[in-house]
Amino acid sequence: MKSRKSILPRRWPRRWKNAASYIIVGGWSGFSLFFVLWVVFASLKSTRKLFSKPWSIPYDPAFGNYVKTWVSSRFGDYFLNSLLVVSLSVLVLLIVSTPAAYVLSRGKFRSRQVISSFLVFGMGVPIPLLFVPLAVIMAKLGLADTLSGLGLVYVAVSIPFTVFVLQGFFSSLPSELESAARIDGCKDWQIFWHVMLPLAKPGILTVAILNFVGLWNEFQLALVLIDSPENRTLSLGMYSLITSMKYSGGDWAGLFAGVTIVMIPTIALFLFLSDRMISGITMGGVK
Amino acid sequence: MMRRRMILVFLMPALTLYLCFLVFPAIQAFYLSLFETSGFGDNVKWVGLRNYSRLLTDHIFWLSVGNMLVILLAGGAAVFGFAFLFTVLLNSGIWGKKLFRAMIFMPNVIAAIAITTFWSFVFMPRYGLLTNILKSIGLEDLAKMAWTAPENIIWAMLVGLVWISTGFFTILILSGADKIPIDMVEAARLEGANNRQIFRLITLPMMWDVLLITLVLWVVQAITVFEFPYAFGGPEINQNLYTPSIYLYIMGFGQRDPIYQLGYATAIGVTMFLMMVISVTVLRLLLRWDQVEY
Amino acid sequence: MASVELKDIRKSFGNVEVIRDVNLKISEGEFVVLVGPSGCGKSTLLRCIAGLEPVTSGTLLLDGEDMTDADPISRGVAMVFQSYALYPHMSVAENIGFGLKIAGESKAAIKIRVLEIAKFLKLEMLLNRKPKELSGGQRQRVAIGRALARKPGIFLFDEPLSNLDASLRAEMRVELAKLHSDLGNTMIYVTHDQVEAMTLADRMVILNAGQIEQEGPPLDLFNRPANKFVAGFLGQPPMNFIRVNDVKLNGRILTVELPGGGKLEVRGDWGALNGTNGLEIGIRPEDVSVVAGAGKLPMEIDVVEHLGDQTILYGHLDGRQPMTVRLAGQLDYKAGQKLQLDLSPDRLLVFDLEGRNANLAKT
Amino acid sequence: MLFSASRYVLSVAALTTGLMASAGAGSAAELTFWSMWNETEPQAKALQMIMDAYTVANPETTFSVVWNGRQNQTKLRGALQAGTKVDFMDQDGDQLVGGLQKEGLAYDLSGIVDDELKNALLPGTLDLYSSDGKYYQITYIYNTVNFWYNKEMMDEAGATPPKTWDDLIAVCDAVKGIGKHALVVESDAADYNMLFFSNLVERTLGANAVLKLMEDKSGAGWADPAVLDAAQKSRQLWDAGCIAEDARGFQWPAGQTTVALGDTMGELVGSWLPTELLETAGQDFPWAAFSFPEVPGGVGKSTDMEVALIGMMVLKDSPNAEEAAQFLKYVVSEEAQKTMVETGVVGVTRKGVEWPAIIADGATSAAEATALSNFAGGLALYYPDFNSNVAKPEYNKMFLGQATPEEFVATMVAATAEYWKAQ
Repeated sequence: MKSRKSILPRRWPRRWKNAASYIIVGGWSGFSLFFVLWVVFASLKSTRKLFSKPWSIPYDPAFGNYVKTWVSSRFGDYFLNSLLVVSLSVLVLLIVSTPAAYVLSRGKFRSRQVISSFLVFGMGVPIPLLFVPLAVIMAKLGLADTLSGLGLVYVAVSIPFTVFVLQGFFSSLPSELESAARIDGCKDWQIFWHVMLPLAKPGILTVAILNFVGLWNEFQLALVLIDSPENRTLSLGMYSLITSMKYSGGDWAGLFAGVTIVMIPTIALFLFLSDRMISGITMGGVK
Repeated sequence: MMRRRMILVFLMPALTLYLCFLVFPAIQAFYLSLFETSGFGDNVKWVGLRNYSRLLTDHIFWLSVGNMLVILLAGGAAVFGFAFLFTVLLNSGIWGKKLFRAMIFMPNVIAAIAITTFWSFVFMPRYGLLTNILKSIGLEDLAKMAWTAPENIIWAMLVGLVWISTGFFTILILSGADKIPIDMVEAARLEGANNRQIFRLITLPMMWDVLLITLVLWVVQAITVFEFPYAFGGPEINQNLYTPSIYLYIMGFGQRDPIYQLGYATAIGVTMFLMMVISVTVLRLLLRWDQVEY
Repeated sequence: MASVELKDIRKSFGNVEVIRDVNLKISEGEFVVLVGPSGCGKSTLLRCIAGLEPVTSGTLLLDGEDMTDADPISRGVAMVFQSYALYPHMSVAENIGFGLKIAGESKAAIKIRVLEIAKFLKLEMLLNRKPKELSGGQRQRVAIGRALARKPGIFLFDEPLSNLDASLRAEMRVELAKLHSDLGNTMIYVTHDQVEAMTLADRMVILNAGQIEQEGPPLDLFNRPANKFVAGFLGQPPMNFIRVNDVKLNGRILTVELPGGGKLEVRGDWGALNGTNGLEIGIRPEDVSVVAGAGKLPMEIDVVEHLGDQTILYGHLDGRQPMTVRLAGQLDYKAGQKLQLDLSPDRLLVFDLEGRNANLAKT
Repeated sequence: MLFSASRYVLSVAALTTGLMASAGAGSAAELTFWSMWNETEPQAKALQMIMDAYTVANPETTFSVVWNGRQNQTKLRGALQAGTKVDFMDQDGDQLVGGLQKEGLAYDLSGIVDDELKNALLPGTLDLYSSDGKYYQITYIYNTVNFWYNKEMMDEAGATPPKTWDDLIAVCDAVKGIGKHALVVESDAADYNMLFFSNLVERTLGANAVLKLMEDKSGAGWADPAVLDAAQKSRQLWDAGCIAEDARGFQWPAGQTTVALGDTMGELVGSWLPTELLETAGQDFPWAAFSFPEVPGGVGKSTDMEVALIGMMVLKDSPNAEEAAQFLKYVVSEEAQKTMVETGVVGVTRKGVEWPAIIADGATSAAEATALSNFAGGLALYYPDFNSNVAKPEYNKMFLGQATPEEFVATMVAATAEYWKAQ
């Protein structure tokens, strides 16, 4: 690739410019790596050691921190709660959003543009605006403090972004395929089911991962909608660990064990699918 | 031709959920903000716009707005500065662009709540990582700084917030830069344009739409920011970290102290929404909203 | 096998009228090519016949039956698309068998039919591949195979060769012609390439701006175009049109003055020739000869193109009217050279003010 | 905290035998208990034992517990709205007064609060949160507010527990002499910091004086010279080097950790501190406490004390209110209170029950208390929103040096006037 532009002085030799680029970019990227490694190391030390030797490598890992967090602080339960509510939400989200996105990108009807814009508008609604009304509505529906209620809200707030990205994806599929399928005798829904849906798989997978990561990390809605400890999601569990840690003598090591448990699934997904996630975000963000 | 019935069946589930749990609550917020209620019993009292007039003189609210502006402006300058720097450097022909891009973006896939824990430890006075580093390189005076003292704490928080956000905005701006056809830059170079001219005359105008969208995204994020400062503040969050969202939560749901002013809290939400709409409109007017087609 | 009849077909997209009052009869087993410049509405017309676009008004009869509002499937049509439109997620076999699967055929029956087609099109070795693993020509054949699967009465082709390179295109053209002679189906073929149209068509239909300009066997259209549009559209390089002066009509003899002062007499059935000023004569570049000494038409050469077997001269006449001449063989002409041309009178066409072919006997 | 099964069985058995004798009344019910403790905390373990013992004695009564942590009351509201039935819950007494009690959601416990019960508990513990002569909560954990400190460090510095404010400053000097700091604070724990202010005001003007400052609707209450004096004295702690400069940045629990790690001598805080620091400081940490010193010319005595009691409350809508009330009564019985002490490592409200050794000094001050005031002045009881949004943050700002004592006084006068105007 050709050099597009450079902010470094022109008279600098190219080699120096490159070295500077590597140092700046590499430094910042390295910090990401450092962050993960340091947290994992910290989670394997005793709190005392963490304070006295924050840089050391734990050669005698204290796995007890994990046992304590997983069992006593009930991260095992929270992990399952998160897995359940996030997976089901993403599933329902895809089931309702994919057909809608398809119709909005391929259907020809008068209100199409209006409905599209109406859905996009939802991306601009600030979540904190919904705190109180959602709490009230959930209470009225008997869904307050339930994972299913939280899941429904997760689906609803994720619909705009998901439909938007999928709509773009469907629009990028060649329309001749649709014609071909119709010639082959497909009804409307058969075109969707046999032809467009399989072709949209990469796009669907992308939004599924993005939503999974986003909801896995979601905190504010869970904070407002979930009250009972047994219904806590992992991020709520993390917050309660932060606050309860203070009452149990500053168990920072256990806290970092919690941080590790929270971040491992999403980092693992990211390791394998970073390109797909990044392209999905730029699709939704910039398009 | 798609049949009307299928259009309906395909659209309905998504629209219903969207209406019930996003649009309706958003609209209800406007209504709720005209009442005074604790949400406990049935003591719901109509107060009209009184919640709003109270906001005008509520200096905590204005404190939170001030903090929000610090995040919006100072944070924004840092985030966009870094994002541009990385875009330029990543596109300067260095090896491993994709890898670096992924690494810079990575904090975004980790729960903010988990990340705050790390940053709390970094900035902890006396025992924290930062103090440790400063001590080890002999900067004893700086090492004694209380990074989380009231006047500093928002800046300490902002460091973490900028760290996360930079990754997000870098990939957006980078993708905008990558959209520019390379032949266009080459054509300009053949015509004798230097790097600065290429940036000013080609890159910038061609990225204008992406820039505007990212700016709008930042403004929206900065106005509604909640979880990172909230978690950074811990269970007894300092008012120096309040953002309007946090103040809303405290007024509506309380921490340990029982404050249950649902109507007032919602009025904060509505005000935030209005601030968002106004700033996005102003942005659109200030920076002409014409897109480049190519 | 089926016949097609279009009666007063109109099609609009919003306020834009794309097809204007088209009437066309296609008999069983005929190979009809719809040809015209891009944007003339030929693809839209094809999609209307397929049932992919509803017509705005008019009637479509298939085998005498009104099918104006019928589904594509009940029309018994198959279509081959410009991009082939193969389903990328299905194998070749699945692509070919897809229509049968939708129709609810048994797996065994589908398998038999797919093999039959694969054999016919020499695709046996490719059945398990995905479309992206095929070459352009192979994809083309799979697309045809898919069209064949359900034994349609009518084949529709929408510029099926335009994505192929030149040599492959020639090869496929021959294969298509062979396919037609083997199957004997009714085929309607859309293209903007006149070579394809000329070589494949039993009958050519020339469309312009949503209307039929002329229809008939290819050579008829080439030799006796109804108007300037058809005359200019067929033939490469296109026909020369020369504005003439001082027109005199004397029974069957029309005398005109060419640019440069030469006089020309043309015989024909002129009827009541509508006005005599502004007439143009049309002559194809290959029907012009260069003469030594005084000819009827002086021309100055601007550009010379050597194509090996022929030489094409682009130049201008007196009064800056452009003129193209095509000569056989390799000839040594230079830009700036002045020539004297002669025109063979029996290849001449005369166009009136509205651009219609003025020779009634020939139309 | 080590917790062996055999010890558990023994304790339950011991509790049960005591219960059998008194033989509880009540019909079959499952009581839902929402608790402010986290499941991992010793207090939760103690409560669990007490409930188990109660069930053994009264097989009809079982418990279902939700260990909510400190935001119990806030969470409870959401659950109540959703129609969840909760029979009883616990929380800091002052927070309950400002919350559920004020909202009229508490069950009137006057039926079980007789003279016998009153006399069995330490003086004032029930009355502190009663309103209009009615009792809505039973206080079962007793936290005193004192300076909790490292006795060895005090000895090393050659100092003795201060009796007056000037003594305190002198102690600071002495501790500085051995390269340590006498006190530490948490910059974000505004209500801890407010303890300096409320205690100073109460030493000058007498018990519960802070609440009275609020009662003048013109705001003039805050113009009392005692307020300015309290503010200035709290700033003095910084100027005199009692507290390390970097403490301005400590976020809870970083400050108290410095006590456990031996960097700081002590902290003005509730008697829960030694329990909280049990693991970090170790079992043998030399804990001691001294009371807030007197100020010259003040009417408050050094035996007047701020307390943070934890109460249990039965909810008005509970279908099993009477059974729950019976259980509450049991929680303050001698057997149950002993379990709270032994397993929960906390001070308790019942007279004659010995407190854990590490907070023995707290027990002494509780026994000697001449008057009780509420934690940090008690503004949270009646003015919870004013307390969290104005009083605490404004004082904290001044305390940490972002405003002068004079500015603080002016702000409080104005804010109070405004507060009453809005009511």
